[in-house]
Amino acid sequence: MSFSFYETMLKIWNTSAFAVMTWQEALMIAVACVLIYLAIVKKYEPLLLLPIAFGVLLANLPLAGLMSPPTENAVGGLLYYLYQGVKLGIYPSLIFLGIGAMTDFGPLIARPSSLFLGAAAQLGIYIAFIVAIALGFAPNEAASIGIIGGADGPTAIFLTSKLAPELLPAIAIAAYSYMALIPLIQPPFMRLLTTKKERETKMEQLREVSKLEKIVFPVIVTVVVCMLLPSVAPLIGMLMLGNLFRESGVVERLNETAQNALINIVTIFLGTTVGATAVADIFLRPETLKIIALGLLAFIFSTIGGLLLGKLMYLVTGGKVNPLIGSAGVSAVPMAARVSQIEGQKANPENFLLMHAMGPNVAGVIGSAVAAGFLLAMFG
Amino acid sequence: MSFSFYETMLKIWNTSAFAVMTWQEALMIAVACVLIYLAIVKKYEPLLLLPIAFGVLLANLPLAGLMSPPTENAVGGLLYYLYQGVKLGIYPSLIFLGIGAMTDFGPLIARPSSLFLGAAAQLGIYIAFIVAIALGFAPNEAASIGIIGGADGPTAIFLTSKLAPELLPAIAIAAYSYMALIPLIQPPFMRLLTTKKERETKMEQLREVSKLEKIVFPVIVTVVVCMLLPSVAPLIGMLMLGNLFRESGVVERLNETAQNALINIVTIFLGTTVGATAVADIFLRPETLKIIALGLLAFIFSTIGGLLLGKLMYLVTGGKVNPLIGSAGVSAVPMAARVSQIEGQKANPENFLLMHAMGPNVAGVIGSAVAAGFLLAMFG
Amino acid sequence: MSFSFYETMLKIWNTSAFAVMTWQEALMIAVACVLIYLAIVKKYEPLLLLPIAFGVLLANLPLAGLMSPPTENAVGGLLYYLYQGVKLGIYPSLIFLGIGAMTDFGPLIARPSSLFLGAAAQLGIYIAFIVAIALGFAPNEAASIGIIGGADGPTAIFLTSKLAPELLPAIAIAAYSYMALIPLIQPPFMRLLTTKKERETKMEQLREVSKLEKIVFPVIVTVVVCMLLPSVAPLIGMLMLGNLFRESGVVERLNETAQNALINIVTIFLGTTVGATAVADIFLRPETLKIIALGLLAFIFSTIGGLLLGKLMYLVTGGKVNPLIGSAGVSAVPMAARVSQIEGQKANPENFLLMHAMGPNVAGVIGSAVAAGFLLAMFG
Amino acid sequence: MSIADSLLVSVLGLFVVFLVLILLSFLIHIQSIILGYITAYQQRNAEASHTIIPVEDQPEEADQGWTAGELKLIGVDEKTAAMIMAIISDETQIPLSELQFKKIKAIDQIN
Amino acid sequence: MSIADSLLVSVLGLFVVFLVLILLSFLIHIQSIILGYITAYQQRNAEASHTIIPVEDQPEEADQGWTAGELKLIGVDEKTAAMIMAIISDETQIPLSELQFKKIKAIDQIN
Amino acid sequence: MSIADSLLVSVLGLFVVFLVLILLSFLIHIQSIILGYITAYQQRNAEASHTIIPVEDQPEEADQGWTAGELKLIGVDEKTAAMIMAIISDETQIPLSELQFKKIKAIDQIN
Ligand code: NA
Ligand code: NA
Ligand code: NA
Repeated sequence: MSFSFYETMLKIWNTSAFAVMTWQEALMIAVACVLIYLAIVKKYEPLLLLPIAFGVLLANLPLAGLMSPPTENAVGGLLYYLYQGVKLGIYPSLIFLGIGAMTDFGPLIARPSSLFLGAAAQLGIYIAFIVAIALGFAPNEAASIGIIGGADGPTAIFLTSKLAPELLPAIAIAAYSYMALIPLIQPPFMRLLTTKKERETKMEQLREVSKLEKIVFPVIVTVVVCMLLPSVAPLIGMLMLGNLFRESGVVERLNETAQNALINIVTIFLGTTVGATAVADIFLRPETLKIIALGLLAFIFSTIGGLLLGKLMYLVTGGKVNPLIGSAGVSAVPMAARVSQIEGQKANPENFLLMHAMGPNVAGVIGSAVAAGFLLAMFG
Repeated sequence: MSFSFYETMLKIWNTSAFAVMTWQEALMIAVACVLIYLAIVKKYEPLLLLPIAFGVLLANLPLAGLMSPPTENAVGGLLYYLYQGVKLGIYPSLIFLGIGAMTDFGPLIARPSSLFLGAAAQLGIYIAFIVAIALGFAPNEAASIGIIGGADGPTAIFLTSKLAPELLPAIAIAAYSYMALIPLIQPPFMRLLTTKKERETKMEQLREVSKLEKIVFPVIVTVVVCMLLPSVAPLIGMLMLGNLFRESGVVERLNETAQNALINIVTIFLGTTVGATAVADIFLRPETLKIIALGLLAFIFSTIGGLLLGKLMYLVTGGKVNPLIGSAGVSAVPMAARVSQIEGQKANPENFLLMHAMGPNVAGVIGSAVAAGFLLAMFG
Repeated sequence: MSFSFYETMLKIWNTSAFAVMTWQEALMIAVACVLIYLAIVKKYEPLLLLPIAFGVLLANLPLAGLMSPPTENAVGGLLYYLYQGVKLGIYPSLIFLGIGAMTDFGPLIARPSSLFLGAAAQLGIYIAFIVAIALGFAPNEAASIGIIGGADGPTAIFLTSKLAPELLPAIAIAAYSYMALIPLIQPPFMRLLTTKKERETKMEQLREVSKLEKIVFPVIVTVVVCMLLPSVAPLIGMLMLGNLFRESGVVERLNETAQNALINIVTIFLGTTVGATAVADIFLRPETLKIIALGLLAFIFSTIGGLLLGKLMYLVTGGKVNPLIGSAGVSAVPMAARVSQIEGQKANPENFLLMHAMGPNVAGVIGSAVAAGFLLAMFG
Repeated sequence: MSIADSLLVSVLGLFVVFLVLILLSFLIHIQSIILGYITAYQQRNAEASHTIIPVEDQPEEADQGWTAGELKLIGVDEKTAAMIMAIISDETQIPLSELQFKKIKAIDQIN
Repeated sequence: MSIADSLLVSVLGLFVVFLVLILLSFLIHIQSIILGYITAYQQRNAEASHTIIPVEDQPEEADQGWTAGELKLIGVDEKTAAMIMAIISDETQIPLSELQFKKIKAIDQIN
Repeated sequence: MSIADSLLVSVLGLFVVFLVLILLSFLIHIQSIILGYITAYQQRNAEASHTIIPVEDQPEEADQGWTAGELKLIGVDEKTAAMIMAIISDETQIPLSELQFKKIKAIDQIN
């Protein structure tokens, strides 16, 4: 082996990325920078959007090969290995374990009719599904696009990684971005679809929920939902296990770790590798723009679905239910419940809807998991 | 592809679990609920029993497939992947790392004769082994059943996952349940086998142990035990590495993480997946009842072994050793030491045996690991 | 199957390690004890040296098989599985994620010329490389030995595990030991190569760095370095992602976990398994002594490189730069910066160089990653 | 898939979501009623059996306070308690076997 | 590999390291200048538009204080706030809908 | 396996457990004696060589107090110290190079 200055510099140059970078990759890096900006400055769900954005950046640096599978001669890329947890469906379930440990289902148990709102606010999933089919997407793709309307990141990633992995980055980015945009998306429809009188409705205080009820609840939900829709058992099972850790009061160590170290580690790995699936030639297609548009449609119709049922419940109960809590049924915990609170107080400064909206809000998590289970049963 | 309401609902129904659930699975779900009750209300070792119980629940929901291995067309179930850490023997060792970091071997170093008691209190392992052989169990199964008498969860899971994985759920549930029942199992035998005078014995204060002794101790134990019984090196090695983290005083970060985030994450994964091996057709066999009975036998004879050697030491030392600390040699840290303390104070309100019982108690951990090493050498 | 006392004891003896231990293994265990002593009593980078030392101990216990790969009949050893994270290059990158989250690049941004010093202080890498070639090492081995002069543990492990895995334990032990010895290695050369007047130089206060600059910095570094040297993208990418977690201020959860639970867990696994590669017949070769000598050489010449450029900058700036901050460019954060501070104050008690030395110090981390990228491009 | 089919699937999908969530809400209702009865029954029993020392019933106390023989441990585990006792014994030069502890309680920084 | 080759590789290696790090230092310089201009420009604008209430601009305040309608939350998340309010409502027996909160602020232990 | 065999295995098994644990207790004994001698020897030497300033020997102090030149750091790492100094320098408008710190010590909340 002989070396010369020229040859060696050429080798370095040839192994560098400048020689091979495409404009698409450069564009993706710009997209990554925009997402980083949105995550940090606009605070769009930064816990996931920041890792996703950095994953997009890393995956589009040519030759870095962070997502390359192992070959005979070389080990695979770092993100390839970390991505296995997405591919095998492990990360979304572990994130749900942490979310379960963080969630208080008390308001839901205190007013079980919240669940109706959590069901109605999945409307957008199906509207987006129909439009996606009409636009020519395959059923598995349309189902994955629809799930954006579930307003629930881990569920969307879980379903998409099983049904249409090539759409994963677009769907994940859309889902988390729109979740961050809930305070902009929902209020116009909330005001449009409700009367001032409805919005002014004060709701009765929720009854106290006993510890025992909170402990039995996750067991019941697990059995019922996983029996009806077995394909969603990893999500619902882990969500409820985390909630049982929380409510049992006897495994504080596990509860604390599920809420912190474990969910944070998984979030870093999940976010970065989901972002890293957004390589230029997969992401820069017209489909991505369609997905982003359909995602917005899905969010809007989910909001509308929740509001309409809220209005119906207002009528049926003789004005005891403020329809504004319906839009919280989309999930997007706790952002959507907060929007209900704000709009409620705008109509009536003495109105405090936060606790009442938390019921539909957490019901929406279960609702979108159920919808995902249905879609998996149909197209999985 | 054409759809009709009827066909689609049929498809959903067929993919649901109601159509195929067996009474055995329903029974297992009931068992899981009983275990959840014991873990939460009765506080039976909830850190492991609660995840185990929920794993039992999840594994017996038909069609959920949480434990199914990957096939050509589908990825494996969530718990299948998490279970690999049990199958490959990784989790029990990492739990021992955390336990080592939590354990103070000071009382053992201060009175090395504690180790004799930690040896004698493994008697039940061998008694249960003999009876299991007599009942027709194969040697590898009998050895796994015997190890219940070690009163040490990770050791039992480590050995069983290597020798008789099909017995894993029964043995793990029995081991953790009886550990929780130590305050009920031991006292009758403690009072039966000791005289009032013996139980009243006050013991001399333990000498102070220097930091240097505590640092050298884990190194010596590792070398000696792993040389004599190499098959148990993962357990003893990690236990002593954790203890070195603790005693060295220079790696507080690692010590803290071994005691918290790491052990908690592994506990969640281990518990849930060990429980998930309890699928109905494996668990609902007469063998399970036999194992549960033999486990109790093992605990009783381990207690007796420790007490008898305690009595001998009382005699030999001319009444300087309270035989009640012998029963703490079963391990079940720190429950068994606490029982010694309580019984000692019942006999003599000025008697404080807790620190003295901690020596045999932690010696019992080493003792059962050594016993496991012997059984692995014989039948592994 | 029939048993006799004699046969069974023979079986136990034959499965024990005493029958087969070689003097080389005994020597390695003694080496492990010396390393444990250095880690605990001398506090030589104990966070890594203690796990490494214990790994050496465990790997040289005969028959324990902690590093054995799985066979048809048996699962692999505990450390074999944990080692995959080293082999696949995952652990060093995750450690860099944590280091990035812990590092304040402010002093570097405030005085970008620090980067020149961080480049010059990689001199030792190449000096050691040349001498290693002269001593007959293969180029990939020489490159791995040279990287010791980068004074950066994860980078050294990352490069060596790719280029010359059989040298991993010697190089890792040398790297961490010399990093701990920085306060002994550097001062003589610092005094030898600088005049009293130079050492007395007080430096101007660093300008304040805005939050925005700190956020843009990791993105720029990632793009530039990973484009030029794609092979080092896992290291630089994760370092900068961690730093972005830190500086963004919007993902405090992830920042905290990257700095604690995650890096600690990985450190335990990395240290123990890197140590475990030091099996007697690989480690006890003349090459190991050569590597240790070459490592010292590398550290010395890296120090000299930094100091010489420091002197040049002193000249060029008309005495505004204290050349003592040059030696901090080796990395070994924050030890080397501290040595600069101490030597500066010895020359002039009113001299406070710590903040000024932090710039070259963190630049040295980037510098050695870049050097590693170059070596990977040449020999990978 | 035709748009008609997609419509059908969507109606069915929403139907399933409603079905499951209505079923859940129904079960929660029933649960509340049953647990309400149980709790009421237990309370009546509890009041009947020890009206004099109802303080014993406080679950928090039961949770946090261990009792090791005559010694009450509140908010501290036994390991810590044993260490505290060992330290006091060491510092006072009174052998552990002659010291008597009644209660060890974790207290907050101030108060 | 010959020693001459190794020398060449080393010179090149050091050259590459310097090249990359000098490039970086150059980019940081440029970044500082550009960001300096942007910041100066923004500040000028900010001063021009609201000289009277510059306190509104404090980024820390903006970060830590959420506002939920008329209610100001400082250093507490909404979940906690909702719980605090629920507890107060429960203890005072005033329904939540009749209670009015202006501000919930996390305070340190002392002070 | 016959019951007789299982009995034999059990006796051997218990024998091995006792063997190993007795060996360990023996080694701990020896260790205590040896380390006792070493400690005694060191203490004697220590007393002989610096009876006047035995405080220097306190390992805790050595552990927790770093010294950076003339500056003593107690309970704070250098990074923190550097930041504290940078902040003070910034707020007092005195360049770092003209400020002089003698000691930076972490103190508890009260006291
Ligand atoms: Na939803
Ligand atoms: Na035991
Ligand atoms: Na370096």
